[in-house]
Formats: sequence, structure tokens, C-alpha cells
Amino acid sequence: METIITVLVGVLVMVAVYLLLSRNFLRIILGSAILSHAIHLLLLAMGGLKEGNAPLISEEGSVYSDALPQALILTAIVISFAVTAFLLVLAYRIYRDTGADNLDSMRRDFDD
Amino acid sequence: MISAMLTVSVVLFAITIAIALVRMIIGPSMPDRVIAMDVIGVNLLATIGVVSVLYGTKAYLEVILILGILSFISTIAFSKYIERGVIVERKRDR
Amino acid sequence: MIIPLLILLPFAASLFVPSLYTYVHSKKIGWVVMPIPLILFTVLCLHIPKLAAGGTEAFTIRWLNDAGIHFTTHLDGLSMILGLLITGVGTLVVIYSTYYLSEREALGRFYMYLLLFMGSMLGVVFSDNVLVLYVFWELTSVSSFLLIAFWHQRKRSRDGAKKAMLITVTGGIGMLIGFLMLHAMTGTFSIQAMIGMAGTLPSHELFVPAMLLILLGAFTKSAQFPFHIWLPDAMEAPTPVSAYLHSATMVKAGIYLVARFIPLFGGSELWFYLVTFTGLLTLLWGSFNAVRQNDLKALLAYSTVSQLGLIMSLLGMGSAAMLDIPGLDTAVFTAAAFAGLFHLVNHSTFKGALFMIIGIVDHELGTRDIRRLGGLAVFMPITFSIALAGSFSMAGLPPFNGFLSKEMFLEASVAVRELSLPGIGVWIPAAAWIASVLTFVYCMIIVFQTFFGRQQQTPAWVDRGAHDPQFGMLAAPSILGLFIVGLFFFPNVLGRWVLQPAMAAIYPAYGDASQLVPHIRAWHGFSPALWMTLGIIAVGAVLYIFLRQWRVIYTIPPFSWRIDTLYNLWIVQLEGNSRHLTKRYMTGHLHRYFVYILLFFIAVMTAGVSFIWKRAFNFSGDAPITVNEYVLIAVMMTAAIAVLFAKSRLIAILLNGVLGFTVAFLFVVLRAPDLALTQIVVETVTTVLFLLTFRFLPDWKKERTAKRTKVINASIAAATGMLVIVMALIVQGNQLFDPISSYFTDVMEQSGGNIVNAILGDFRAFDTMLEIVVLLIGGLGVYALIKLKSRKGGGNYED
Amino acid sequence: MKINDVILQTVTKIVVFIILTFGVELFISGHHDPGGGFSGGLVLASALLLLYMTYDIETVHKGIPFDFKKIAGLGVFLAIAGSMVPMLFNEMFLTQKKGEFQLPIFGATELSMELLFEAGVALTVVGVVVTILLTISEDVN
Amino acid sequence: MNGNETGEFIGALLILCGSIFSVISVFGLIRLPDVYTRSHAATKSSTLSVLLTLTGVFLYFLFRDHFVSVRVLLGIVFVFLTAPVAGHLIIRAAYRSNVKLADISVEDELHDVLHGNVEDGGTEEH
Amino acid sequence: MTNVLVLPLLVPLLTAVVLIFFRESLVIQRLLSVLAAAGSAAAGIYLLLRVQSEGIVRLDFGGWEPPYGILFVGDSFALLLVSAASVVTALILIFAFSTIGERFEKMYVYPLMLFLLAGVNGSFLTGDIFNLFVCFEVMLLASYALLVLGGRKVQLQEAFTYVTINVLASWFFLLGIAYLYGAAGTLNMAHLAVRVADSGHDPILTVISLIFLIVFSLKAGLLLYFWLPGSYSAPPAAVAALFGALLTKVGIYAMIRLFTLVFTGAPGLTGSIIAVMAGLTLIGGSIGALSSRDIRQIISYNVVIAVGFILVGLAAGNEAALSGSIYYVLHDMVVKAMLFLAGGLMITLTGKTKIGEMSGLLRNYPALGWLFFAAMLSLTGIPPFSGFIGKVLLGEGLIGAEMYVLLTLAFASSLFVLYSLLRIFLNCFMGESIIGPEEQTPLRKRTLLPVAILGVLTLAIGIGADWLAPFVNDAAAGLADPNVYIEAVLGSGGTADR
Repeated sequence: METIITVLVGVLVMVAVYLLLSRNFLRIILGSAILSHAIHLLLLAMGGLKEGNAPLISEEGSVYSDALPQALILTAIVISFAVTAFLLVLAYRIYRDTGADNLDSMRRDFDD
Repeated sequence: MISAMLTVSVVLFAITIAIALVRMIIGPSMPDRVIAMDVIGVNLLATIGVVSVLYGTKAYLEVILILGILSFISTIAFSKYIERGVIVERKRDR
Repeated sequence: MIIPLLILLPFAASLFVPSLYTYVHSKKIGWVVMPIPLILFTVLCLHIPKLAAGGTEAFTIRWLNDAGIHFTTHLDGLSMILGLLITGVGTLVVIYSTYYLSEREALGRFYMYLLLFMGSMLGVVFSDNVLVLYVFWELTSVSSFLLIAFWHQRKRSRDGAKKAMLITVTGGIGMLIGFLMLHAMTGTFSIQAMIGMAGTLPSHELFVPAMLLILLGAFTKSAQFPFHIWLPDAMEAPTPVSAYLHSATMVKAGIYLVARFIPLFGGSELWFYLVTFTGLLTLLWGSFNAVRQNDLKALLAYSTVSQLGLIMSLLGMGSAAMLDIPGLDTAVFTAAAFAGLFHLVNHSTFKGALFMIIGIVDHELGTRDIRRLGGLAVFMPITFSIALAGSFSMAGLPPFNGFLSKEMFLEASVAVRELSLPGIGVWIPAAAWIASVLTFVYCMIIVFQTFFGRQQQTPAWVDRGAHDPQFGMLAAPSILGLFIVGLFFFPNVLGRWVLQPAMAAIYPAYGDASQLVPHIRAWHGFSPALWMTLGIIAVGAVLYIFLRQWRVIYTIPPFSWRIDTLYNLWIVQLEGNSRHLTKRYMTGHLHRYFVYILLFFIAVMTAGVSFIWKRAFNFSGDAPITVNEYVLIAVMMTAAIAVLFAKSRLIAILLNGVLGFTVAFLFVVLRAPDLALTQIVVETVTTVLFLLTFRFLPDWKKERTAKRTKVINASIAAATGMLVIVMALIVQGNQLFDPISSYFTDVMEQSGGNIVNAILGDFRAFDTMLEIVVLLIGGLGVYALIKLKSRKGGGNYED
Repeated sequence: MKINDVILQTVTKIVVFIILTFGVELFISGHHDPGGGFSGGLVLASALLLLYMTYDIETVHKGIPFDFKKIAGLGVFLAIAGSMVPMLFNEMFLTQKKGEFQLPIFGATELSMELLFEAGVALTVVGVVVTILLTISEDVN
Repeated sequence: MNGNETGEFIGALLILCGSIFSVISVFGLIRLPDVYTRSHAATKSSTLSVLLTLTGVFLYFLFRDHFVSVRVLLGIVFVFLTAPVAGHLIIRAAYRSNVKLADISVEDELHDVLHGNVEDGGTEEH
Repeated sequence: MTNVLVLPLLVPLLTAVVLIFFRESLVIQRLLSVLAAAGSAAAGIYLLLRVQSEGIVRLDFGGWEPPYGILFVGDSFALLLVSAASVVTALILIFAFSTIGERFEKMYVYPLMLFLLAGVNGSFLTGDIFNLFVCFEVMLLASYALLVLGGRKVQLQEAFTYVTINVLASWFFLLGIAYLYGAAGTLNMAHLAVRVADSGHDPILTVISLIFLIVFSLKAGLLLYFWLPGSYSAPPAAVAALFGALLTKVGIYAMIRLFTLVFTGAPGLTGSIIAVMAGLTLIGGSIGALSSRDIRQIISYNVVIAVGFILVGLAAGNEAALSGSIYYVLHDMVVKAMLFLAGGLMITLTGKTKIGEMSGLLRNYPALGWLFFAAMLSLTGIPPFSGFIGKVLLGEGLIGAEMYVLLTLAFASSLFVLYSLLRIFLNCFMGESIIGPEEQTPLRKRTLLPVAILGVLTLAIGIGADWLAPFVNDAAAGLADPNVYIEAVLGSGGTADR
């Protein structure tokens, strides 16, 4: 399981990095969103995917999956949400102001 | 027996989702994709139900409801987007 | 105790000078300032007897106990010479500038800088701690910068100031490294303590670098070849400044430093060669270039360069006394050092006087161009006589003090052949002689072309009735003129009372300093030096007469070269190239920056992973996996890859949404209900946000990306992904420690509940607290981003 | 063009109520079950989002006249101030005080500083998400 | 105990039925000719499948753990309420954004009612 | 109680939140914000003094013992930076009062600045690596918002670059944390240090440390500084000063902390990588500083140079070099703020940004000119300003470590600093004045006051370096011997349960 998740993470990273390397704002933002999915899964996989129960003590059984990475991921999700929202609005604002949907064309306008 | 049935149904749901994903990718129109997304959301919700039965845990029952809620909300959002381009209006009189 | 106060006084005074405007008529500020150097001078004079008796005076004010940096002052013969010059010439310069500068100038600022300089300079010569010395050293650079740029409305002033600052600070920084190296060798910052350890140092590997770096500092400050180029440009400063800083005192700081460190480095042949030959080269180059100048002040600048070279080379020869060569007659070399010190004093007197005279000429006639001057002796007799004394002294003619030291220099240059070292032979005397001839020539230019001859046409100043200036302006040069003559007749007074203690400081190993001090005589028989002098006069006279004929050689390449060109080229090239280079990689394109960062990541991680590659992957710890999970993961990969090929942005957003939901589902599979919950909600809200914001975007056009770029992007992406996978597998295969999370389970076993939420709300509640702060800031940021519209649109500056 | 949204509006009235209840439940039950302040808050926010989508900003604003930026600020303030309370008792910052309380409706409920903390989180989330959505929507229109 | 097992079995059976329905409905989604018919398949039968499944889940937990899951019940109600509305809204959006009917369609009754004043509705994407 | 330790973070944070409610009241906003920064500074200084007598202070949040909970650890290094950052922020706030404009003031500029300060202080104090990430994000989000405030095109454009690059950097950070947790199973920095040492500095951990190296290089602007000149020259002067003074310092701090505390095992590899990077940064920054004609760009490149300069000390790694770095960080905070403020004032007063477009400002604004001059000298390391002492110690350390190339580069960089700033001074302040006395924009005293105070501070740090010496020495000693820190966190017995 860990291995396949890791491979999945790798694929997500590849896609995300490729998106990041394009010029269009939206593609870049999507890239960063996918990047954050990837890292969340990786964090989870790094805690070891034990066949334990969900980390709720009321559940039967005494083996639980590692709760700490889950807590970290939750924090990370929130943060990446805030950042993504900001980035999106930033791109939106740029588009509203300049009509550019990528930095290069924006810069061209700007240099004139 | 029961677990076999459940497994089969999970696989079936997975197939459903996969097919819906195909529809979503090929389109052709936007509403098609949104419908596909809706289907995926709803089936995902069902799948989670099955999975929680399979795992014998009640931990995911919240997820079911939330998925239902959000799938509804996003569908509405998409449809408003398609229809009007504006999701939230300032004043509805136009 | 008195010495730190001496240093402090000018600094303190400089603070008050600018406010004097309120109380004192601006013209009279000079008179308020003048007593300060005078007091200092007097106090120093009072110390002369003590020093002459062989005593020194040290005093420490503790500063940085921890770093071992203290204001330790050390008054000995060497610092006394410089101290006397600084305060003595300083007094005269203040008197002179009172008359020289118009009251329309910012006199308060001028005297402030001047006092600042004076204090710094005193600090340089009296500091025993090398770092404190460095402090003052840089302060002299700064105050010199300010003084050169005093008329900062002129571009030439600014350029000159910049040049001087850059070069001297370069040297200063080198010197600082040298000092630090010395500290590393000796463990002390005190010069005297270092000198105490001099014997052990030469074997140290840092010895040579430290020496070179300290010499760099000294050479730049003393305008030695090839760093001399700043000095002529520094002449853009008001003339009193030139007289003070750029001939009498600041440029002597480098010489002082070399003299100061002779006890430490003198035993090294390299030191001897470097100091002597740099000095000779400077001497030659300076005198050679002086002859070609038409501006009197530039001529004096080059002559200063050349004279500094002369002193430097004398000190170099002097250091040879410490070379470990058996059977060497050290007296010859100590005499050279003595001559160096003597000339140091002499040069200050005659060069100071000459500068002031040129200033007077400039002041009275409005020009310094020798082509437009001539016949002034008639109009300005007193000025003329002082100029005559100064020039002849510089040329090495009796009965002026320059004759004595020049003679000693020639003597030393001949005597130095005694050293059985390679490369000395005939070069030193030859260079000395040629340079002296050239010196003679330019001295004659000063005297004859300015004060004799006739004017080509009658200039305006003749009609205005040019005449000797008022007495006050002549006072300072006259006093210097008295010294020029006085020292010729009574050189040994100086030798006994001032120079002897200095010699003791340079050669601490000789117990009795009096044996180091030769008796100076004007007439010392038909020595080689005398013949050389006669030759100089003869050849020099001939050369002067045929000046116009042979000056053409200055247009022929090897002679027409100027080091300045190199500097200008270097500065221009530096700016141009750096602009070019920076534009090349700082393109402003985000894509570029990502590529840099990712490539760096790939490079570093590839290198790192290649080290641990051998650590086997270990899949045995893997949890089992079922078919549906494969399907799920396949769906996720498909969705992710499909984003790449999405034709419209809405599809891309949808696919991203699907990816998010499947990630949530994966969280379910991986037993993380809280994550699943949150992920779903966040994903929805994000999707809605995407929809909200991107209504106005045009449908995304197919990016016209070059195939090459695509391939590069793809390979970077692939490499990054692969590295992440490989590294993750290695880490998973080699888990070194158990995670700490079992603790949370143990604690929670008692109370029961959701461990993840307990971590978020209790164990690591702080993270959560900051996390909502992040969220809040994000919200505020979005609000401000949307609401605060630019008023001017694309204005290039702040509104 | 006036678009008739009666169906949606009717359903929304019911659904929003379900969602709101669920959201509150989610953040209260976070101690034992999945949920907690963050997801609870987001669910509440999505209920509001639904309202905004179904009606319009001004209509909703008449019913819920809050400045959501201030709600977000209040949330953070509650979370921080609540965590500072232990400092008054000379205990370490963020120490959670717990105690059982008998409440009329909920029965024996464990009320703790944690709940205050979670409420702060939820409020922040609601405030921020709605702020963002409204800010953009107002700008778009 | 026996009753429990039967109950669990019924739950599982419902789930299985639900999943079969879902596959069938999704075939409709992929096979049907235009968005309107597809939505039919998606919203009607898909909703049924989900309801079946969730009921199964509810029963399963009811009989196994004697646990009345309010959330699942709520979920059922919720899906029941919202799925048709969602379908309705999408289709209306589709229609107003001029997505074409399938070629085999016989009639378009709304055409006359709406057309002529849809000019600001179209943000069609292809 | 040790609760004081959380105040440098809490006071600005809480004040910022409270200020949201007082959006319309400028008086309250100004008063509270500057009080908060001052309060945080006071707490920092109080703790600094306490650390001298009691040793390292720590605060376990919620009473959970390390390594399980999150904790703040106040050692001299962290507290020095906290105090300096707070003082500088307070001064920048005062500057902002008279320059930033009411439009900005009502758009939460003060809360955002305080959030930034809180994030920065949190990053300095935290003892948990994931919490470090979170504190970074607090700081970054605030910086994003501040960067776009005003919404000019350049700002938006640079902000996009800045945000995306930082997103990537944060991603790398999480990647590093994921690997680190996978390998070492803990997040507490002291505990990590113990475990890393126990594993015999396993090469896997060293490779993971390289990821952190990349992360902090991005944040600090070590070699990967592409984003820096643009984004630091876009926002208004006060914000730019805050950035220039604080942001890179956090990256520098984290790098020094991590590589002296946790990943100490392979000084050869990482040390030489850092050395090469620092050297290249010095070169790149120097070249960049000469390349531009825009005042703010020049100043921004000077930030880059300083980063290289400070991290040269980490590369050398000995106590002298580290204490040199610490002095230099403190100095740089003060002087960079001063320089950005002075540069910003020049731009505000003239409405121009390029050095060719101004002339003779010395005549119009003499005080500003001399303050700029003082900042220039200080940055060049010309005594008796504050740059000198750090430079000397760094030089000693580098000689001790026998890194002569780096020594040369570091000291030569001062020359480029001097040259680049001298160009500004000569071109803009000197020369013929082009603004007549009647048409010049007035420069109010209270605008200049913070700049002047910063000037006094840099002089005070330079001359009074001896008061700072015990703190800096303690800090450097703590960095040189990580066991002090580890024992303070885990207790001397804490190392038993590894």
C-alpha cells in the first residue's frame, strides 16, 4: 500500500510540477493545489499505513493508525486552502486589472 | 458471504465512478460534466457507506452526510455558473 | 590619559562646530576652531622631552572586553612625528582656510569634516590596538571623502571622492583581513604585543598573506603605484584640504603603517622587495607624470605621489637592516630609515607650503593652468619666495631641508647595493637618480613657468592688479617656509628630539637609539651622492630647457598610458557587465525561476540520493492492498493526468475537484475520517472559489510553448516526481525510529475520544491556533486585495 | 432576466436547516467523533454559501447582518483569549481545563476550554470563508 | 443473534442492489445521446441506487451494533431532497446555455417561451 | 511562570485581532499597534536578561512534555532576534503612521504588520519543526497581504511570483517534514537532534537535511533569491522595510538553528554546500547591486549580499564565526530597515525611483541624506557603526576555519555594498539640487524620527557592542554546543527515553 501511494504521490508531483511550469495563472494554481494533495498523501504514507482502526478510541480494537500525521495534514490542508484562496484572488485581481491571464503578457503591457 | 457481497458492490461502485469520470472527461457539453461530477459525488457517498460497513466502523458516517451536502452545493454552484456566470448575486433583480 | 583626550577633543569639537553659525559670524568660525589643533600641538610638544629620554606612554580605555578590543593609545617617537604633523600643519591649515574660503561656503560643515579628520588621523597614529587603528583608518577615508566632495555640485568632485573612497576602503578592508590574520597568529590585537612576538611569526603560514594585505592597506592609503590614481583626482577638494590631507597627513598614514610594522615584518626579504620597489616605481611614475601636467595642482599631486614613493622606498631599504644576513653593516640601512622619517617631515613642510602657494595663486588669479601663468614674481614677491623655497627644497637644492634628505636618499640608494640580494644591483640608484632628475625638472616648472617668463597675452588679472594676498593668507605658508630653511640649518635638533625616539620605535631591538641617528651635515665630502646631485642638476637643467621638445614622448604609447584608464574601464565594464549578467538570469519570468529552483532541487537531491542509493528498498512493511484501492488510485492518476490535457479551464477545475474528492476517499480508505471530512469540504469551497473568480478569464488558449520547453518541463517534472518517490521509498524502507504518536494513544486510552482532534485541540493546539490565524490573514488579505484599488493604475511610484 | 428559483429556494429552506444543525453537531462532537471546529465551521459556511447562492447577498444580509471579518476576528480572539485563561491561574498557556456539566438538553456534557477553542476555530472558518466568497462576489457583480 | 444476521444480510443485499443500480444508471450516463436524457439516468436511477445503498448501510449498523445512525438517516433524507433539485438546476442551466438536444428529439416545447431573451445566459464552453 | 515566553508572539497576535474591530479608529490602531510591538520587545528583552541568569527558558504549551507537545524555547539566540525584530517593527510602525496613508490604514495594514511580527517571533521561538512551518506560514500570509496592499500592477505581478515561489518552498518544507517524520518519527527539534545523533548521523537524514537546506535557502534568499529583488522593491517603504529587516532573517535563523542543532553530523557535505551557496550569493548579490539603477532594487540586492555574508558564518561553523553572524543579523535588521525607509522616503519625496532622476537632495533634505550616509557606512562595515563588529568576528572565524576564498568574497562584498550605495548617495544626494526650496515636498520631523532612531541604534550597537557581548556569546556558545539546548528541552534525563 505504501509503495503504491508513494507512486501515486510521485505521479501527482509530476503533474503538478508540469502545471507549475506553464504560464497560465490557472494552471499554476491548479499545480499548487495538486502539489498540496500530493504532500498530504505523502505525509500520511510516511506515518506508516498500518491496518489499524481510525484513530477514535471508542472504536473496538487497540491498534490505531498513526494520528499525528493526520493532525499535521489537517493543519496543512487549512493553510494550503488559505494560500490557494489568496492566490486565486490575486490572479483574478490581475486579470480584472490588466486583462492578462499570465505574467508574461502582463509584463508586456506593463513595460509599454 | 456478506463481505463478498459488499466487496462486489464496492467494485461496482468503483466501476460506476470510473465510467462517470470518462463522461466527465469526454464531455461534450459543460452540463454533461457537471452531471458526471454529481454522479461521482453521490456514488462516492454510497461507496463510503459501503466501505464503512466493510471496515465495521462508524467513523465515516459523517463523511456521507457531508459529501451529500457538498455535492449538492457544488452542483448548484456549477449550474448557476453555467446558467448565469455569477454564483452569488448582489441583488437578484436582473 | 592625555592622549585619548587628544583624540577625543577634535571629535567633540566637530559636533559643535555646525551649530556655531548661530553665535559666530561664519567668517570667524575658523578662529574658533584654530585653537583646537594648536592646543593639541602644544600638548604634544610638551611630551617631546619625555620621549627623547626614551620613554613611551600607553593608556587603555576598555571598550569591547569580550573581543579584546580596547582603545589603547601608545605614544612613542613614531606616532609623535605624525602627531606633530597632524596638529601643526592642522593649525596652519585652519588659519589658511579662514582666509581662503569664502564666507558663502558651508564653513560649518567644512570645519566639522576637518576636525573629524584630525581626530581620526590622531586616532590612527596613537592607537595600539589594530582594530581601533582600523576604525580610525576608515574614518579618515570617510572624512577625506566628505572633504573631497565638499563642492559636491561639481561632478569631478564627486567622481574624485568616489574614487578615493573606493580605493582606500578596498585597501582598508584588505588591511582588516591582514590584521585579523595577525590576530589569529598572535592572539592579540595590540601592536606592541605583536612586536614582542615578532620572532615566532615568520614561520606561520599566514605570515605572508597578512603582510601582503597590510601592505595593500598602506599602499592604497599612501597612493603607491598602481593605487595612486585617486590622489590626483582628490585635488578637486578645496586647496587647504589638499595641503592638509593629501600631502601632509593622510597619505602619510600608509607610510606610518609600514614604519610601524617594520619590527614585525622587516625580517622578511619579500617585505624589503615589495616596499622598496613599489616605492621606487611610484617615485619614478609619479615624477614622470608630474612633468606632463599643465594644472599646477595636478602637478603637485603627482609630485606628492612621487615623494611618497621616495619615502616608502627609504623605509623599505631601512627594513633591510633587520634581514638576517651575517656581517651586514646595518648602519647603512638604519640611516635609510632615518632619511625616510626625515624626508617625511621635510615633505610635509615644503609640500604643504607649495599647496598653499598654489592655492593663493588660484585664489588671486582664478587659474592654475601654467600655460596661462607667468611672470608672477613681480606681482607677488612674497608668494614667489615661499614657492621658490618649497620647490628648491623638493628638487633637493641647498639651502633647504629637502637637500639633506634627498642627499641621504641618494646615499642610501647607492649603499643598498651592499646587500647581496638578487635584483638590486644598479637598479635602485639608477631609478633614484632618474626620478630625481624628473623631480628637478618639475620643480623648475613650478618656479619658472609660474613666476618668471612673460605672459603670452596680458591676462585679465594683470589689469585687476594681482598682488600678494593679505598677510593672514600668507602666514601659514610663511611659517612652513621658515621650517624649510630652519631645518636645513638645524636638522640635528629635529634628529635628536623627534626622530631619535621614532627610530627607537622602528628598531626596538637596538637598545640605544642614539646610535641609530646619524649626524646630519649639509656637507659630507665628495660622496657618490654629491656627484649624483650634480648630475641631476646638470641633466635636469638641460631637460627643462628642452622641455617643449621632449614632452612629445608623452603621446607615445608606453608613456601615454595611464592607470586611470584601467580604473575607468573597470568601473564601466563592471557596471555594464553586471547589468548584462543580471538581466540574463533575473528575467522576471516565473517559469525561469521555477526551473532554477527545481533544477537546484534535482541536482542536490540526486547527489544526496546517490549516496544512500544502496540502502535497500524494503517493501515488507507495506500494508496489503485490495483491488478497489488499485481502481481508486488508477482513477486518481487518470484525473490528475487529465488535468494536463484539459481543453477548457472549467474541465480542469472539475477534474481538480474530482481529484480532491478521490483524495478524500483515499483518506477514508487509509483510516483517516477527519481528513476525509475536511478534505471534502475544503475541496468544495475551493472549487466554488475557482468558479467565482474565473468567470472573466478568457477561455484558455492553447499555450504556444516551444517543443524544447515542453520537453524540458516534462523532464524536470518527471525528475522531481521520481526523486520524491525514490526518497520516500528509501525512507520507508529504513525507518530508523518509532514514531512518538503511541504516546497520544496511551494518553487517550484513559479518556477515550478522537485522537486526531485531541492532537489538534490539545497536544498541538498551538498549531491550530496559528492555523486559524493564517486563515484570518488570508481572509483579510483577500478582502484588502479586492477592495483596495490602485488609484493611479499603473503608476511607477508610490501613491 | 428573472429566473424563477422557487424549487431551489423551497428546498434550501429545509436543507439549510439540516446543514446548520449538522454543522453545529459536527463541531461539538469533534471530541469523540470525526469533526471538530474546522470541518464544523466549513459546513456552517457552506450552509451560508447555499443561502447566498439561492437568494442574493442583500437579501441574506437582511437576515444575517454580520460583518464576517469581525466574526473571523472574534473567532481568533476567542481561541487565543480562551487559551490565555490558564495563564491567569499561573498555569501554562493553552492548558485545557475540563469539567462535566449537566445541561438541560444535552445531558452530561463535557464542557472544556477545548470547546471554546473549537468554537473559535469554527467562527473563524465561517467568517473567513464567507468573507472571501462575499468579497469576490461583490466585486464580480 | 439469528435475527441480527438476517438483518445484516438484508442490509448487504440492499447495498448490492444499490451498486447494481448505480452501474446500470451510469451506463445510461455514457450511452444516452444528449445531456437531457443523460441527466435522467443520472438523477433518477442514481438517486435510487444511493438511497438503496444508504438504507442498507443504515440497516446493517442497526442490526449489527443496534446503532441508530442519525447521520445516515439525515443523509438519506438529504439526498432524497436534493438530488432532484440538483438535476433540475443542471438541466435548466443546460437548456438556457443552449446545449443542443439530441438529433432524435421530437419536440422542444420551451423553445418559443425562452428564446429571444437568453442573450445574457450564454457562457457556453466547448 | 514561563508564560512570558509566549508573549512576543501573543501580544502582537492578539492586538492584531483586536485591531480588526477598530478598523475605523486610526488613533486606536496606531497606538495599540506600536504598543504591541513595544510590548513584545519588552518581553523579549526581559527574557533575554532572565536567560542570562537562569539558562534557557522553555514553555510547554498545554503542559505537555516535550517531545509530545509543542513548546517555545527561548535561548539567547532566539531572544536576541525576537527583541531586535520587535524593536525594528515598532519603529517601522511609527514610520508608517505618517507615510502610509489612510487608505492603507483602513485596510488592516497595522494588523497585518503585527501578524507578520507574530509569525516572525514565533518562528524564532518555536522548538517544534512543524510549528516552525506554521509560524512561517503566518508570516508568509501576512507578507503576501502586505505585498499586494495598494494593488499597483508591479505589486500584483511581483506578488504572484512571490506567492507561487513561496508555495513551492512551503511544499518543500512539508516534504522535508514528511521524510523526517518517516525516518525519525518525531517533530520536536531537540528530540530530533537526539535521534539524529543516536542514529550515528545516518546518511538518509543528511539527505533529508538537504531538503531543508533548499527550503531555508529559498526563504532566506541564499542563492535562490530570484524572487527577492522584485518583491522587496514593489511595496510601500514601510512594508518594504519590514520585509527587508525581518523576512530573510527568519530563513537565516531556521537554517542556523537546524544545522547547528539537529543536522550537525555532516559538516563536510552540508557545510561545503552552504559555503558554495553563500559564496555564489555574495557574488550574485554584488553583481546585482551594481546592475540596477532603481534605488529599491539596489537596496534589495544588498539584502541578498547580507544573506550571503551572514551564512558564511554558518559555513565556517566555529564559535567566533557564529557570533559574528549573530551580530551581523542584528545589525542587518536595524540597518536594512533604515536603508529601506530612507530609500522609500527619497522615492516618496521626489516621485522618482531611478538614481539618474534625482540630484542634490542633500540640499533639500540634509538630515535624510546624512542618515542615508550613516546607513551606507554601517552596511559597509565601516566602524564605529554596527556592521564592524560582526564583520571582525566573522573574519576571525573564517580565518580559524581556514576558509580564505569565502573570507575574500565576504569582505570584498562590502566593497560592492559601498559602491552600490555610494552611487545612490553621489547621484541623488549630492550634485546640483533640482528641486527649489519652495517646490519641495516637506519632510516632517516625525517621519524622519524612526529613521534617526534606527541610526542611533546602529551606532549604539557598534559602540556598545560590549553590552551585547554576553548575550551574543551565550547565543553562539549555545549554537556551538547543541547539548545545552537539548538538555534544556528534554532535561538531562530526557535523553534517556530516546
